[in-house]
Amino acid sequence: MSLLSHLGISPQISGLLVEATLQTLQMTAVAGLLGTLFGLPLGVLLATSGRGELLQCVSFNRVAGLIVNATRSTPFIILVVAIIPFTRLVAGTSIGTAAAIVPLTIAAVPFIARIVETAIREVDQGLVEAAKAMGATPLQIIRKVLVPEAMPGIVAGLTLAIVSLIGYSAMVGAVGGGGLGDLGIRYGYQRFMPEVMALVVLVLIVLVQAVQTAGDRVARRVNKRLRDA
Amino acid sequence: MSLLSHLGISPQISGLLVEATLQTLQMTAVAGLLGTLFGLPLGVLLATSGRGELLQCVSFNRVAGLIVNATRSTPFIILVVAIIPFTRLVAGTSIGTAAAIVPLTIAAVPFIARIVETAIREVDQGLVEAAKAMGATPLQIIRKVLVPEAMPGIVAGLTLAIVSLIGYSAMVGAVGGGGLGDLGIRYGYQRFMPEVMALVVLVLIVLVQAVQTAGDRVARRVNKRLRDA
Amino acid sequence: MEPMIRLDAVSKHYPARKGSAAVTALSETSLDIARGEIFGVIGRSGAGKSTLIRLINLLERPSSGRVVVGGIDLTGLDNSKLRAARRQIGMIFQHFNLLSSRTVFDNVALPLELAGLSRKDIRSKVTPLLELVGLADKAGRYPAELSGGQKQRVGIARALATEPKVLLCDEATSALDPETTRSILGLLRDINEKLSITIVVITHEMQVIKEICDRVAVIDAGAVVELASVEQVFTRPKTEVTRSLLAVVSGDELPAPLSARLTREPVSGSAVLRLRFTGDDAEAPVIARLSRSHGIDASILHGQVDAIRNASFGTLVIAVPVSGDALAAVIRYLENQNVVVEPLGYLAADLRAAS
Amino acid sequence: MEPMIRLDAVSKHYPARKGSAAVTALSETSLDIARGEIFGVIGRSGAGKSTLIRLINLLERPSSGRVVVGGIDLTGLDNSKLRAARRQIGMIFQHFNLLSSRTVFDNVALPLELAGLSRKDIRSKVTPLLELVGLADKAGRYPAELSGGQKQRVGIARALATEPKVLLCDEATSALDPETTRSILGLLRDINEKLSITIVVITHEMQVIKEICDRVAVIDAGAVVELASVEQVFTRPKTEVTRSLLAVVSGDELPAPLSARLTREPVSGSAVLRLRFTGDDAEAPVIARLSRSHGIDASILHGQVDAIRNASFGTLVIAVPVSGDALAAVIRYLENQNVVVEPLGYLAADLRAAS
Amino acid sequence: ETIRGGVTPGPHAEIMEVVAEVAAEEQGLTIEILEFSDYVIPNTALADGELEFNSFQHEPYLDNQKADRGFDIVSVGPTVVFPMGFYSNKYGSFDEVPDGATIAIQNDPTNGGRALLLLQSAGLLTVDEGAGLTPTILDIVDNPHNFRIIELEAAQLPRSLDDVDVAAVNTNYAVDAGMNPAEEAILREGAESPYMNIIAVRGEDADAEWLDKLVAAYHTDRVRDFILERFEGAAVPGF
Ligand SMILES: Nc1ncnc2c1ncn2[C@@H]1O[C@H](COP(=O)(O)OP(=O)(O)OP(=O)(O)O)[C@@H](O)[C@H]1O
Ligand SMILES: Nc1ncnc2c1ncn2[C@@H]1O[C@H](COP(=O)(O)OP(=O)(O)OP(=O)(O)O)[C@@H](O)[C@H]1O
Ligand SMILES: [Mg+2]
Ligand SMILES: [Mg+2]
Repeated sequence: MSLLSHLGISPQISGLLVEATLQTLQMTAVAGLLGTLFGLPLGVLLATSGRGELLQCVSFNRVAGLIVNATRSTPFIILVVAIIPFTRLVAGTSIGTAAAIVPLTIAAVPFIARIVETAIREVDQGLVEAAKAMGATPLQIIRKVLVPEAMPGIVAGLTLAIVSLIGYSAMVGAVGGGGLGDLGIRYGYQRFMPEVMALVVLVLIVLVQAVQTAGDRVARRVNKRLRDA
Repeated sequence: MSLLSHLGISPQISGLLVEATLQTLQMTAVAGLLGTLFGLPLGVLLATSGRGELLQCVSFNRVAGLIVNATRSTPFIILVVAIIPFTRLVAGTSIGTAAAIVPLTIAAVPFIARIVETAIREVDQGLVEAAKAMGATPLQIIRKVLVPEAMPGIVAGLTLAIVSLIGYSAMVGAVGGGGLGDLGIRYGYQRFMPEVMALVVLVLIVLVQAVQTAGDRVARRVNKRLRDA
Repeated sequence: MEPMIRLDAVSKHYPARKGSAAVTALSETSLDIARGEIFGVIGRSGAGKSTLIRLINLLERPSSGRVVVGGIDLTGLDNSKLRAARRQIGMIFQHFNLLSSRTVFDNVALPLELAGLSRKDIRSKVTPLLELVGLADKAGRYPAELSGGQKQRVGIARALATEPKVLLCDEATSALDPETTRSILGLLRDINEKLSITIVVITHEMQVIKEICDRVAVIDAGAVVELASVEQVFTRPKTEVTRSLLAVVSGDELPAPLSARLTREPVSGSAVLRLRFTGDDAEAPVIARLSRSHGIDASILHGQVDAIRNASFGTLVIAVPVSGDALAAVIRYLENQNVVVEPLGYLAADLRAAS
Repeated sequence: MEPMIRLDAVSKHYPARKGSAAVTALSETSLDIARGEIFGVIGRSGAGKSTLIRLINLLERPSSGRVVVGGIDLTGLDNSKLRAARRQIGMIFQHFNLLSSRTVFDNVALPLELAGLSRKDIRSKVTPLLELVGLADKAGRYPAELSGGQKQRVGIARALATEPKVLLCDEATSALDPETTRSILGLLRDINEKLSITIVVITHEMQVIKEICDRVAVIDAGAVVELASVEQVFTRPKTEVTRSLLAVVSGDELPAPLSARLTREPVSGSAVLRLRFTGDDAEAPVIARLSRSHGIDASILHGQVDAIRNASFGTLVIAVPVSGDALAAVIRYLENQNVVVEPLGYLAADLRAAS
Repeated sequence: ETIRGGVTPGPHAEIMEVVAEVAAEEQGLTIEILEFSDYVIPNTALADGELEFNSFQHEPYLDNQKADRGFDIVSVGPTVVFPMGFYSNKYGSFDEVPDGATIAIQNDPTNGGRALLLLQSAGLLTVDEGAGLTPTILDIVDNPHNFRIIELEAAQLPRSLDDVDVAAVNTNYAVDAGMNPAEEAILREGAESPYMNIIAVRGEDADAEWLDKLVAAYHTDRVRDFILERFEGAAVPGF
């Protein structure tokens, strides 16, 4: 904080900065976690319900694909408004950081689902065959083969999703979600305080860099395919 | 058009809708294309410049990773403003649909790069070894082995990126970029015309669905790994 | 007795594709494999062996025909029943198909986990299996850190873990050295005898067939062209394909240095004959009797005498220092001893200095 | 003459890992392989064969030591020079490593594309190669549509496409049937003779070593324990490992049915002896002479007589219907004929009814 | 002759569409309208010569922007005023609003400061004088009722009324959202607002010939009638 004041940043602003950082962390963490919680199974289902796949159920695949696409194609702010009743149901209110997590999560789920779907599709079919030959149920194949084998891709994808979420969270200013992006836009940009903008971007970069580095490390850790792992 | 007027949509609105659709198509197509043009090589470089990789160049990897992360973490509107001089240089203007393509592209590049990076990392190291044993140059390994083998993943990733771009393009209203998302926000959100909003979302869903279907088809086409391809 | 495995007019076609003709990997094949039998499948590369074995557990759906295992028509089962049936069928894959994300131990544990065993039970099964295949010290390693043969042994241990009733082996020893192969075959024979497991063995190594199989089918271009007991196929191969596949093991093929020395025209020296024995006659002291009765020194140039189950068979290429009528008499004598004789040529005397 | 390949005190270690000890895949190995030689490498699964061969083209960087190929120290080269050197070294991989995204044709074309050949030149090289390995009709298929052996043949064709000076074969025929193996070996011998290519062959099939190798190294636990001409190693193996690896091909191993009939105690019947011949003596009419000089009918129960290059070698297990002093005399007689004799046991007379 | 004008979506855009029609018919002036969902770009684009004029801001905001960013932009004529009001779904008047209540205001500097000043004028809080006409919540120096002030997007405010105690809503949004400003507002700006919106051009264009045509087209009865009819008092013509 004293560093910030040395830089000519008022205590109010640095207070806002700290608050915004916490808000961003909170939104990203919760939405990332919930997004994964729902997106992972959804992605697995998308990957395995297609024609000729493990859980073949073409109509589910179509409908789920459509819903995912619909959610992905709706502009975020419109999504926010469209789900206000739901948000209120879940978060008790439609404004503020907690409420902002709801649309963020809803935006994260289909994104993560698509990423997981892609990673699952990359798994060597020979392994699925081996599990099938052992009499594994589809659920077992998913849990014991597809997900663990796709893990490096899934982790890389989740990293991408979380970084995207940090970016997305800049848009929740509309509903008073706060966070770094919003702070940067309102103070740095609209009120023309370039030092706030720079500071916000700096914190964001540090955050994203940290997420990326951690993600890369985990992805490397879970990848057992390299001879020189 | 007559269908729209039957639905009680004024000819002005339907004119706007057509124009916005064209704008979205234009922005997405051009930014998607340019984003791929730059993002693909960048992603390949990210995947191959790390420690122990093909083109090992750790400092480049760090710097490129940092730039990618910085771009990814900067809120879109701040990015838009920050690169206005560059936009003007490239597009001759900083406002309008053509100009909006510049920040969209700049946002798309790091996204696509990360996706390509992930796909490239999934390629069986045995194939890289085989190419190395043949005396292939790193460039040859990239062109003849990594990219073709990663193609199913890359195509799936590009589909994700293009759908994300359609979503992103809703934000270019700030610089008068237009497009469906912006139309939905301006009329549906700010002018409280829910029927426009619904219409816009409908068109968006159709668009995204088309992109996704095409992407899935291409991804399946380029995947030669399945026994029952 | 009802067969353990029955293929009933099973076919498998792969459609044509731009630039490539359609492939009939297996055409109208019928086959019965008895309970407790070790059944071999041999054939040229691409003949349809893997397709055949993959049809048995329905990894490949037949284009037509029925697959019956343990009295149950698999082709007619719903998914859940098919899974139950598959749990009784172990499979060793040609390309191993190990999970890269699991250690050696966990790979072998996989089918046990799927069957719902407790951690403790799993450990008590996996550990001895790893010992058995010689990988106890690799338990914590990942497949990427193993040699080819080590991977294959993991695949073998994995297939055996659940003590299946039927074991399908698609070239289960092709990456193993002869010593390890022997010990694995011993293992297979053991479980076959103790638990009367039915085993189907695809292999390119005729030694493997010879050592453990009861019957063998020869597949060529998608069809079974020969099917009989191993003794019969090895000693009296009926088709050209079979003869060619068995050439090395049956001694049919002359070593290059020897065949280079043979001449078509009679020369002063020895005549070279190929003698083929089968069944009990193989052990008759033919050479000894020939030598004593005709007073000639027959040398053995090349040959294999071997035993399969309780039958012996063999081929000897011998040089007899006679010609003309004497040679004809020798041949007549041998043929009277139930030996199939085939004159191969002549060997010049100077080269036979050593005899 | 300078060797084509020289390994100079090369070691390769893999670090320990949680739950797994460190592995010394190769320790301080020195080896010279001459220009134009076909050099075999055998050893148990996990002995370090693949590691050795992968060190030759530096796919595996040695932990210490130098690798010299064609007079050039590869370990000291920069990347671009190393690439140039590798272009002279073809490799057939144990696990094929085919590009799934390329057709059979394009897989074989890959090294030619890398070398910058025109489409036309590529076609004129690939097409005959595919014919040669019997895959002309699969040119447009993708690897996923091939059988195991077909994949392997694609790998072989690919390695041969650029006509390398050195060819490294890591179990290049393990997925092939004996017939196809023979034709591939013929191909290798051909190019070895015509273009005097140096070939390093790892294999588990001793037939392969016997058929094409000049010298063979036996690796055990990361060290070369034996290295000599194939004749020497096959006829006079020095180590237990080698003997064990060669058991099948040398006839050292008795077929199970036969060993089951043997008894330790002398019984009225025959004594069973193992006779081992090497070199030129192998072709001596030992059985014939024994029979005539001692007036006994020696039957051949099991055996292999074979030729490697210009040396013959073999093992015969014979039954002689004598015992006591007569048996001792027989053994003495045989030993005087330069035959190594090993008494194996006795065979009861009733079982030998046929003789 | 074609000129490019920047507006923000909503009333400014709707009015400019009519102005453009009038200009084309009566003045022979073609106006190309560009909509920006942003309050900064229209000025930077104008300053950079990518627009000939804009019409989206009030005078205090322009002054603030000029001070911050040094634009050479001048105001050349009034357009409309959007009186701002405070609304509540829970309380009938500010007297009923309890201490510690949550009050939502706009998150853009054009409107947010204005809402604070309106609260100050009603004696509900005090902002720092130094902040001039665009104070932010950071400039609140005295907040006797301990109101929790939160910032939301202007268009979001009518949609947030169920979640907050009181919200500032621009009258145009109130009308579009189906509210009745005259009856429902619990606090309203007077008609003599200093927040008169303006047409702005670059200083160098202050004498341009087209400028007269533009202003003339805007300041017509036809435009005035449209404003009155369309916005039902939510937008008051300033000419
Ligand atoms: N990346 C690695 N990490 C740890 N150990 C390894 C690694 N690669 C190989 N090894 C070990 O090194 C030893 C030698 O392996 P190598 O592949 O050379 O055996 P090989 O003689 O080719 O065996 P095979 O005949 O089964 O193919 C083995 O014990 C193997 O487990
Ligand atoms: N998915 C497929 N599409 C087209 N053809 C296929 C496909 N799978 C297998 N084949 C073809 O079917 C034939 C039989 O294949 P299969 O794998 O059964 O041979 P195999 O006898 O096991 O040979 P190998 O000994 O080489 O493993 C081959 O010619 C192969 O190319
Ligand atoms: Mg096969
Ligand atoms: Mg190996």
